[in-house]
Amino acid sequence: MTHLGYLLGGWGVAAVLLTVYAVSVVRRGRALSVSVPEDKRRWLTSQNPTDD
Amino acid sequence: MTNPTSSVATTGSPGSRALGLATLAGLVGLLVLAFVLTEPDVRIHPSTGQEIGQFDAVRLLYLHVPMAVITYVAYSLAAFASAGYLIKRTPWWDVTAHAAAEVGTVFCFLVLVTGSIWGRPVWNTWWEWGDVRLMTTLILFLMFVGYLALRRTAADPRVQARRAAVVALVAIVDLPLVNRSVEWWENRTLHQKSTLGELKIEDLTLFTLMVGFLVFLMVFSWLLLHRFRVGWLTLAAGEHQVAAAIKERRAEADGSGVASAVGETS
Amino acid sequence: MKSLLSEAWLVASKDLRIEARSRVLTNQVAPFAVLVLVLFGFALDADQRTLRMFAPGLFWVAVLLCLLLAVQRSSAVESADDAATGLRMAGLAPAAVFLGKSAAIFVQLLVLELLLTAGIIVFYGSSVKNLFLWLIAGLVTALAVATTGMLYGALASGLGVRETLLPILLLPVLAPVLIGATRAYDDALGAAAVDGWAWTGLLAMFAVVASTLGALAYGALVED
Amino acid sequence: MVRVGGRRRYRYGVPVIQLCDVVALLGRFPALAGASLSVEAGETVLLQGPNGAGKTTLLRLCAGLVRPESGQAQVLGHDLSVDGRPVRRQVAMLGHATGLYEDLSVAENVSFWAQAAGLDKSLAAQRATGALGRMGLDERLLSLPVSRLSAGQRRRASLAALAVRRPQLWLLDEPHAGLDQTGRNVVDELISDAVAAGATVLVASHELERVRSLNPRVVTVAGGLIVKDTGGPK
Repeated sequence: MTHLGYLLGGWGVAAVLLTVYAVSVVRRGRALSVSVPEDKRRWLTSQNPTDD
Repeated sequence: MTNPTSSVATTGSPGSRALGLATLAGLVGLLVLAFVLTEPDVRIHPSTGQEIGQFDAVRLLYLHVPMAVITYVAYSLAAFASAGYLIKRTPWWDVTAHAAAEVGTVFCFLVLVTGSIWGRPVWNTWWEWGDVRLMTTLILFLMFVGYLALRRTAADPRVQARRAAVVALVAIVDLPLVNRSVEWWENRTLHQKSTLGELKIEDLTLFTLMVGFLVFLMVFSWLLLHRFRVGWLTLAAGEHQVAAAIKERRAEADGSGVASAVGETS
Repeated sequence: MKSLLSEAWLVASKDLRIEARSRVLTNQVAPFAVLVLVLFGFALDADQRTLRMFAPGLFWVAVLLCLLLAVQRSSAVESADDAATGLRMAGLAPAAVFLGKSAAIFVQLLVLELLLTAGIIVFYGSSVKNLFLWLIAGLVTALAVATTGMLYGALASGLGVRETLLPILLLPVLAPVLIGATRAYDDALGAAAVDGWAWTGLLAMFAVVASTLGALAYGALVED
Repeated sequence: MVRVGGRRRYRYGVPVIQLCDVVALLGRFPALAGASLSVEAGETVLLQGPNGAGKTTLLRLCAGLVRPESGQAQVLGHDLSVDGRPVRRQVAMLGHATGLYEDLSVAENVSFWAQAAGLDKSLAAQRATGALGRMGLDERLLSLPVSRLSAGQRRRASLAALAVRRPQLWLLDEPHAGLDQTGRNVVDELISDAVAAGATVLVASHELERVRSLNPRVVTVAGGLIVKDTGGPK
């Protein structure tokens, strides 16, 4: 395969960054969930948050 | 306060978990299509008979092109939600705008990086000044870096929401002008003549690109959903804190040694 | 409309009088502008011919750097002893405050453009080939950047990080203005064969959008 | 005790300030945690209470500078949760800052604020001279830039800039702070003149003895609440 280094670099950077970002979002969510009562986390009851 | 239910407190829901699994499966499928099933881009030059084209570098486009489109979708959504916030002034719009802008900026960064990596073997340069789409995307990226910087300041949440909304709207209004000016700036643009236009779009290449759009749209939706919920939780945690602080402050008044003798005065 | 303009004039004349008294423009910003031109000369290590070629771009980069200072100063004048609250209490139309303060920045930028033109003539050996284009493009660009700068000054004000936040918010938005103004001056100073008037049109469009949007949005930004 | 002022803009019995269970936030801190207060036209109200009780926020809320988070807040007949702007232009608020431009002279400052409040140039200049004279600022001082004035002189100039607007509601936050004996007397005169002209005055002060000579209604603020009130309108 030609340009293998570029391919690995491009897909690799995307994979790493998206994974890191996804993990950070999930972890921020977990940290916050602990301090919020369940009724405020409305996706537990309705899956499509809508406008107030 | 701890979560009364036994399940771990997360931003997940059955729907988002299903979406997450489907996204992972889609990513695997996309990798197979992009690296195994599709052919490299090789053409024969009509006069010299040499082999030309992007060769295997074309496989970067299955990542780059869908992400580029979704970046613009994300920023449009951010601007739309910002306008919604300025009209309706309800937190839902603000949290949506913030989430879309943040996820969009992650995508935009990747678009710039993968574009640059792709450009090196194909255009023989990491960076092409004067390329309209490249420059427009870079300026857009920088404007939203500013947006996120503003969102990270310790301002009153509502002041911040209003200002950020204006920044996002101005960024989108400014974008056509950026695009115009770069286009006029140099009458050359590498993008049009050497990407999709000249790429021999075979059935499978096109199909893979379409799968790429779908899969990255799913990635985007999953991230957006969870990022929205983080924003919503931040808001709820803030309200919770305020409610506790009000209670505490009222207790402080009761403990001040002055008899509470207010009552209705009118 | 009449009261809007007279209120704007009140604010603009107040700001200009403050600048005339404090001499910040003449004692600090103007020397800084000339210094930037000289530094470009050192950095590019160039003979006058190269510098002449780059003069339009360097000119407008210097203007944008001065704009940052002018906007910071304009905002600092109001926040120093919380006159900003006074303006909110006075019942002036927010659009009038916006237009007035922008006008004051606009006038200061015109003075700086004049000085910088003299600077590039002296240091870079440029010459104004098309006086009318030089004048109109200079005016229109000053208007575009003054109003945009004022809007972003309001966006970044009162956050405690105004000095660092303003450039990152403002400069990307001004990218098309920088390109347009540079090309217009390429024509006006004879540095490159382009149609300066077409660019001036684009700049004028930017100026109109920026002043309208700014006048409309400013109220929402300074309230509460 | 009800003070009936001379000139009245409001129907008798309609309060100038009507707060009901008002919560106001500074960031996430509830500076007001459910304050209720009703003030009628012509009253002089002294707000007292420890530091951090919420006096300043109460005044800023009444000035239309801080939005109520919850509860009802009406000032001069306008609902503050809708828009503070119509209230702001009818109210004079003296805060901790003086709101003067250092590089302009005292006369220029006062005349600018008068014009900003909608007076035309000659009337503004005329009222400015009058107000500055009443605040006991020497004529020689008027052409000096504010940066050359002492803290006390600045405060007087700042009060003059408010007086030219002839407001119906005065909100004074520690007006005596940093003033010498003459300055304090001038402030007291300003308050009694305003009341005599039918205006309503709210003063937050620690100088209880001084303000008591004006025979005010005393409201005690603590923990973001009104905890004691010597008497509202009956």
